[in-house]
Amino acid sequence: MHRYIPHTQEEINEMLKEIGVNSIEDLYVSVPKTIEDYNLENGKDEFSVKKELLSLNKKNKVFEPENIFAGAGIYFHYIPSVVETLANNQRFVTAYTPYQAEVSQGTLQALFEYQTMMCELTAMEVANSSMYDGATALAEAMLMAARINGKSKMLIASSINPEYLQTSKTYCTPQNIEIQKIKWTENGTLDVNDLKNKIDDNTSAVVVGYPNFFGIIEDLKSIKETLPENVIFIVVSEPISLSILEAPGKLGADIVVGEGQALGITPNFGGPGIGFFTTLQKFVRKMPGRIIGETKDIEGKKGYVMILQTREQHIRRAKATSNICSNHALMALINAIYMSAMGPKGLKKVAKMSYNASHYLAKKLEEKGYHLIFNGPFFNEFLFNAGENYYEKWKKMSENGILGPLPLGKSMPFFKNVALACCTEVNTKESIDNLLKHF
Amino acid sequence: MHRYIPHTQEEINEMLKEIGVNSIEDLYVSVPKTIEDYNLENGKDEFSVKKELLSLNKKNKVFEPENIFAGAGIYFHYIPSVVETLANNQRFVTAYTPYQAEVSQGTLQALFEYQTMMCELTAMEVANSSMYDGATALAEAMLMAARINGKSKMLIASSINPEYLQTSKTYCTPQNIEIQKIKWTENGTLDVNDLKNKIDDNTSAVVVGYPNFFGIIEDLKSIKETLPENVIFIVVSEPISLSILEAPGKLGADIVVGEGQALGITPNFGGPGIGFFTTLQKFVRKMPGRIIGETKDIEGKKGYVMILQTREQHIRRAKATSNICSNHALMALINAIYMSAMGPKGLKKVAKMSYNASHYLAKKLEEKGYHLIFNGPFFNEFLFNAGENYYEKWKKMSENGILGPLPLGKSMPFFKNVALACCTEVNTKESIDNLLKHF
Amino acid sequence: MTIFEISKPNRIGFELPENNIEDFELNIPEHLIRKEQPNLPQVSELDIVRHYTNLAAKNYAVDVGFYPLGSCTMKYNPKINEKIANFEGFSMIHPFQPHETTQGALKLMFELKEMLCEITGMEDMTLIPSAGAHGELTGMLIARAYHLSKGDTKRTKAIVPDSAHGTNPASARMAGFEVIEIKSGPDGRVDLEELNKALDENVAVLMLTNPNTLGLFEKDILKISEMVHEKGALLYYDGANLNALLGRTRPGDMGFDIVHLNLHKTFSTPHGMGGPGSGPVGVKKHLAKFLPIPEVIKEDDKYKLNYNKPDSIGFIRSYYGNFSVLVKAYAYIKTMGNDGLKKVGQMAILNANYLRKKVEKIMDIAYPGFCMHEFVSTCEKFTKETGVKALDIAKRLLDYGVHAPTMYFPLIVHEDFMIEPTETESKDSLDKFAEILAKIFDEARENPDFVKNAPYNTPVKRLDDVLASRKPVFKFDFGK
Amino acid sequence: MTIFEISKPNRIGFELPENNIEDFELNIPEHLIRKEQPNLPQVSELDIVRHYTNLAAKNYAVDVGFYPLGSCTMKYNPKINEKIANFEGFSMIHPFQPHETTQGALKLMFELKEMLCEITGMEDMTLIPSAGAHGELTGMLIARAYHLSKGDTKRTKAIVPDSAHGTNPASARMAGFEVIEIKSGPDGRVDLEELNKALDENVAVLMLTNPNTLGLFEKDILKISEMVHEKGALLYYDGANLNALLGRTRPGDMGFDIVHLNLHKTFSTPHGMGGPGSGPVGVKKHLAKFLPIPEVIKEDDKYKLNYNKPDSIGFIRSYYGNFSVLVKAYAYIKTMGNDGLKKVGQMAILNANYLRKKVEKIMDIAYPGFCMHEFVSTCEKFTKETGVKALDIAKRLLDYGVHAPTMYFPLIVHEDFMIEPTETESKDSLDKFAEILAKIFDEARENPDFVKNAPYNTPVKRLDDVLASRKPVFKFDFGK
Ligand SMILES: Cc1ncc(COP(=O)(O)O)c(C=O)c1O
Ligand SMILES: Cc1ncc(COP(=O)(O)O)c(C=O)c1O
Repeated sequence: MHRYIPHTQEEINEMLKEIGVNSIEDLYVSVPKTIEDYNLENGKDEFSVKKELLSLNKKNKVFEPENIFAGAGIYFHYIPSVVETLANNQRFVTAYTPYQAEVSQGTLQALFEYQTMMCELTAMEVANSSMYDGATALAEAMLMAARINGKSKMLIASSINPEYLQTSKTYCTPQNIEIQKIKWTENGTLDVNDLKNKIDDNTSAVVVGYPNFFGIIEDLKSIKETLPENVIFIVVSEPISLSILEAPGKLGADIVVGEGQALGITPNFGGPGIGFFTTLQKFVRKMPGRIIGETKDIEGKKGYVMILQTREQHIRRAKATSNICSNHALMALINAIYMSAMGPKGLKKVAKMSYNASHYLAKKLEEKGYHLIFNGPFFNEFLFNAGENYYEKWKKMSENGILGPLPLGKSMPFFKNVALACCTEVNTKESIDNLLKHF
Repeated sequence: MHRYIPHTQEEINEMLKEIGVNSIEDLYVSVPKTIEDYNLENGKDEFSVKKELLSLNKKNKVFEPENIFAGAGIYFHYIPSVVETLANNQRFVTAYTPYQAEVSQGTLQALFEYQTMMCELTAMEVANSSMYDGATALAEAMLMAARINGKSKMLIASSINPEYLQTSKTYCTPQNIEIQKIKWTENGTLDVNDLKNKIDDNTSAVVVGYPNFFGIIEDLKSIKETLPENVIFIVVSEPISLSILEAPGKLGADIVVGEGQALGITPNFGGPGIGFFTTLQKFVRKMPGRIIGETKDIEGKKGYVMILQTREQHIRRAKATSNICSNHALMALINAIYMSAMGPKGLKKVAKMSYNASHYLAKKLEEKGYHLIFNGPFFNEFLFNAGENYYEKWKKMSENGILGPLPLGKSMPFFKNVALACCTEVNTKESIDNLLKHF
Repeated sequence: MTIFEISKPNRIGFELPENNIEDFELNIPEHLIRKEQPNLPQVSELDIVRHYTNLAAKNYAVDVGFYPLGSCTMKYNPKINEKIANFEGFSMIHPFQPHETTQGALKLMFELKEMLCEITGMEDMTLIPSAGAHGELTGMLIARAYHLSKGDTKRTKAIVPDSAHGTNPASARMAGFEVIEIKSGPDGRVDLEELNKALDENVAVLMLTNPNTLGLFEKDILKISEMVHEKGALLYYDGANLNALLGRTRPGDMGFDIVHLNLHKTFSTPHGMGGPGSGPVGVKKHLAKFLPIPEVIKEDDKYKLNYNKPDSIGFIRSYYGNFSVLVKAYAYIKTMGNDGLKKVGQMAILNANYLRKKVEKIMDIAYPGFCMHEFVSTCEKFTKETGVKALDIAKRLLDYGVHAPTMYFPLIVHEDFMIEPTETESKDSLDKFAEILAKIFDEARENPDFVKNAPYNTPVKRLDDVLASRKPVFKFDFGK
Repeated sequence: MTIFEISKPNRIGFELPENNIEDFELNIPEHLIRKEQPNLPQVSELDIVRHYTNLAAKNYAVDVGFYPLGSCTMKYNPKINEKIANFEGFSMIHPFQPHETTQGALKLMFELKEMLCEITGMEDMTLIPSAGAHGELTGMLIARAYHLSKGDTKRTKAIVPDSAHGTNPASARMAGFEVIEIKSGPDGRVDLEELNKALDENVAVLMLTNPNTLGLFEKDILKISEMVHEKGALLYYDGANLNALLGRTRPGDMGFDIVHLNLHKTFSTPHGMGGPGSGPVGVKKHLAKFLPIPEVIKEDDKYKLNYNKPDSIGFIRSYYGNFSVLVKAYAYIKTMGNDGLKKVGQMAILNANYLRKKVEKIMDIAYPGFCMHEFVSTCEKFTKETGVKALDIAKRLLDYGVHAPTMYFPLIVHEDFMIEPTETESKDSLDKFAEILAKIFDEARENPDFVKNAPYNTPVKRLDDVLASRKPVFKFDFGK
């Protein structure tokens, strides 16, 4: 029949006989036949398919990581080879959601450990076992805030990743939740005065990036100080930066979300990455997503299961905290393996090398007369004025094997000729010096 | 310390304390210190090592398989992707020899099944679980023949793979076993008259290739008919061909050996491949190599163990049937997975497509006025007169992305300007037509 | 043992190349500099390898055995597709590279969109949603946008049958609708009268899956479509059960306006312990302008992303979706092709009906008649007699090396198993399952307590779910 | 279940692209055409995937846990090296491609040869042998050729200590030598008097490993070397135990003339259930011309293969050795480097001595004093008292998820365990092993029969080796 379909003609005959019909056609009771054939080619052997996809693959340009200076939410980092080897284990990849906990302890323990690591990184009390990405994690965080305090106004830093902002709008609008943007200062940080002006009784949550989309490190402490008691403080963070930056949990965050791609996941043209989602224990029943907890078996042995499922759609249906069902569990595993490999020291080294590289680039650009847009402290990304026709220049660079700092003008017209530069530990001094030749 | 060496300084201290010494130096009792440092670079991170090896890797030219017309014992075939995925399982790759059978049933069953498949393919009664390669398998087969009948003259077809012949000489000489070559006829088959002339009372075995090194299919039946009762008939075979050719076991072979690389193993610049080794049950105690057998556990459940170990070096020491210890078990697994995927039909199709492709090439070459050296029946390789300066032409072709038929003149001066052409199912009509443009 | 217990201070599992760049002092306000390092594992590479290899060994998976999970379509996940998705030209590209450098990726998405339109009978498609539920939300937001675009603000309700998957009502609500649940008829299908009662001019959309979660084909689908459209509402198709329709009919042909697919079901991408999946949404032409941003377009043989869609529901996540998953689905469709997909549908239905026939001898089948890709059986009577619940039977199945079917869903059947064999299981596999199931019922009859305490041969014995949620432990306790 | 029992006629697991070539009728004598197809499996791709995935699950492996296998150096096999060996430029090249197209591969071999010379203190090296035993044969053939080249035909004997690995005498004999076994001294080392007695002008070579298989350093090695060379014989080094010497001393410095290495031990290439390995052979200058054919050479920055070696022992196999294994070893040496290799030696010895100290509390240590990379312990007394043998203890270890040590080897100790922890095991891993071992001895004291029937938690219970060899079943019986 087919290598993916085991039936032999004899078996088909036996099965039909057992069912008591003459043909498969007989089983399609009242299912109209509306097609004879799809307008598709017939199937192919795997070698031909592989060849076809290899040729598509070759139509994409793979830059040497050291020559990549693009970030904006997706980062190139060194990924230890054990990550791929271990996460590719068929018993992880082809396993289903751990509904049968007794035969899913691998999944469950790995996710429990992932949750622990995310709590450690953010200094929060609870993490779920994944969301789709950073943007939906933020959107769901806002919905959660509204559930917690019943208010419907979200104040969000304009310096947040624009796709996150847009996604949040999409999610909030049908719930009649209003989103107001807060300005940035010339430092690139949140304008606390603007925030103060806009906070009112109906304010549910305040959202800032840490670092924000411009790479600037927001002063969470002073923002927190301006917030009334029951306003939820949502921080969108970048996990690598958190081994250098004080943990949001220590600075008053109520919910910390973000994109976890940087933790060992290949860029994948933007997906799948993973949304991480952490909060405080007191809010856990309002939290979206799957949570793994520790328990015991009937002999007292430690084990892991999905917990607090009454929040979820398969039990609570329309009243669930979210509709999320399939999540990004495999990516959570990758995150966990990556963090296990790097440990606190490795992660800190990655962060510090990224910091150094981006500051080196910034310094050199300034020496060449380019101006940084903001003078606030930044982690590994920064905005600078890249000069006339930067977009064309950027495309030229790409022909020379460099994925240069991203031009923002196309999507953010007020940032015409402004570029968002990013460095990580994969960029070398040579590669940066080489980039600088194009400026 | 190092990512491959887990010790922390604290642990080292505790361990030294437990041992009761002050330093590691103290443990080197009377081991002279003859080096301070190796004249080697210091160690490197994995990304740098990978980069270095990627660049070495790039210095090797990978031809498109369809443009490869070289065989001579190593063949390019389609390898289903499941082969790589499954054989790369860490529980196969990093397992040791199955000395502890109870925790090695995966290995043992897979090898038992491999043995079964090799017996099926050759129509022999026993297979061992692997030798290093085809050449050593043949050499050991000769030693085995001598053990069986106590005679010391081997008659070997001159048309055998020359490296196999040379290896056999290396193995036989110290045992005072003499090797005499038998001529080929103008068909490229064994000269049975020459054989008859050379057979004498001291003849231990007769060795022929099936197909032989020139791709010619020897008539095993008529050779067998000329052999006195107790002369061992050793056949060196190519496993893919055996789904078209009558099994040597049905034509009187006593020992069938060969190279199993064609069964799903990548060419690997010649190694590792695998030597397969099959014989008749009556000879099994003279056989070299590890054999897996079926047995039962104490509850009567079926299981597998290494059997007849008293033949082997770890028990029999100087009197063992061979010195082989580590073998090519992982390659046997790959063979087994490949044969499972292809099945009898797939294997036959591979063989037939190879047959067709090589006969198409031969036909076209003849149409162009090139002469085949032999007119005997061939499987998927043949010799032809490739014309003046073929060696230079061959190198030119390689610059054009074609690995053309192998020029034999360099290693076999009497075959000046003769080339050994090979086709398999990976060669397409287009690629053959394209090759022909160079002739 | 957790990885945290294996950890030893100063043990390392990483290394990084030096980049020769000078060390910059942190130019960050002191209070924003991290003081205490996170308690992440400090382990050697071998520690990591063993930890995760041993964890994997505790997992059941498609590559290990049969997963008769109804509504989940746990078919074989081809290995070649995994390899292809890992090609560097797919995995190592940045979403914001110049389009000129990602033509292969964009082409793949464009063609996948077209192929999925062909298979569903829809006219446009977005590949962005990350999972089925995300697709549902997207689809329902499109429904919302559609009515609002016509100035129709009173359509606040979404109708969902009581047999629907939990994500349906949850997604409808997230899209801002009030959810109206309608009872299924005695034949397990939509009760037209109930539907008629619920359908008014405040209804925006009816969400259905067809075949429904009971594995039954809604044979009145054309009538339903008519009723829904007559009232100005839209018809939404939950594509989780598309496998059954392959090669026979298409949601678009049945009158559906919006369809979401689960590439991680019908199109064989692996589940990865729960994700990532992908939930493309297809629509009929009149809804195309509402599809989310960005859209992959083709202009003069060049592929581009269009962000300029003024009527769109907007962004529903970052970037373009779960691209690696799309690659696998694309490879799958190319592999199966027209002829292969037809076989898939047929064999899926054959398998389900055959297994149904076998299970019928052991359990009650919830609804009569041939099923499509799955069926629901119940042991409600047996439970009453013996005290042995579907859950117990399920746990005992684990002992025999089979995964348990979906249980206690759909909610309208009790003590039930929802069983979907998929086309990739062999007759032997189904026979073995039926044999084991019969054996367990025998065991349960003879010794109910034995089955109630199952499983026995699993890495842990039966786990205490109640304790786990009553005194939740969310993370490893480093205090220990 | 075997794959043959899963098989169904006409089920398929393969597919091949068509090559558009006309079909040629078989132009082969009828009696040479196969009539009956071999009974190979006929299975679907999923059948194959499950079969081999489930088989793998029944295996212990380095990636699963500790392998205290003396004489085997079961260290961590780095994952990166596997990936590197699979680069197409290494795996998809034909041995007979023009040299111009394989400069990377040849360079790698040339450099590996040089690095291994540096590490062993030898002056030339061949990478061709496929395993340790193959290297031994090669080395012994070189010894043979050396003496014959001097016209010395009477050197027909090879001396091997009774503690030697079985391959040593077997290889010596395959190289045509008569094997003279000499008894070890009471301290487990070569007895100089015994050696002296055996050493005459008919001796071609003395085979040693140092440290020897008891983990003891032959402290008189310089003296031994002198004695051997004085008699005109050669000194052969079995490199299986090189791990202990790394960073400290080199066989070449100790007077050895010929050395074989096991890349699958010291240099971390995986064992693959028993192979493939690689057994390079290094020699001092005066023996270089005897090395096997071909040899990798460098001429004006080009790498070539030299087949023109008139004094060579000849070919010992086809092509150039197990190239993929060489790639892994090369990557390993690059990774560890000078500093890393030094640590390897030190930590290997530290681990062995630490574990020795721990085991000492449970079993008798066969020989006093510090050990090198391994040590031998024995429970001979305990066996006499309780009837519980080393084998039983070993089987019980399996129940606790640890592999058993090497047993009943070397032959001069009885009821023994030869334990080699390697440098990649952590202190925790060793502590845990000692703890389990102690526990098993307690169990054995309390309930000898319990331990004698171990294992209990393994995929099968204790297997009947005797039956297996008495009534051997060599292959699956299709008659069933
Ligand atoms: C009928 C049905 N609808 C929707 C979903 C939700 O899909 P996902 O888990 O991808 O969000 C599922 C998956 O379980 C399903 O079975
Ligand atoms: C001391 C010693 N010598 C030689 C060998 C033989 O090596 P191989 O198995 O690679 O042939 C071994 C391997 O077990 C060994 O331990």
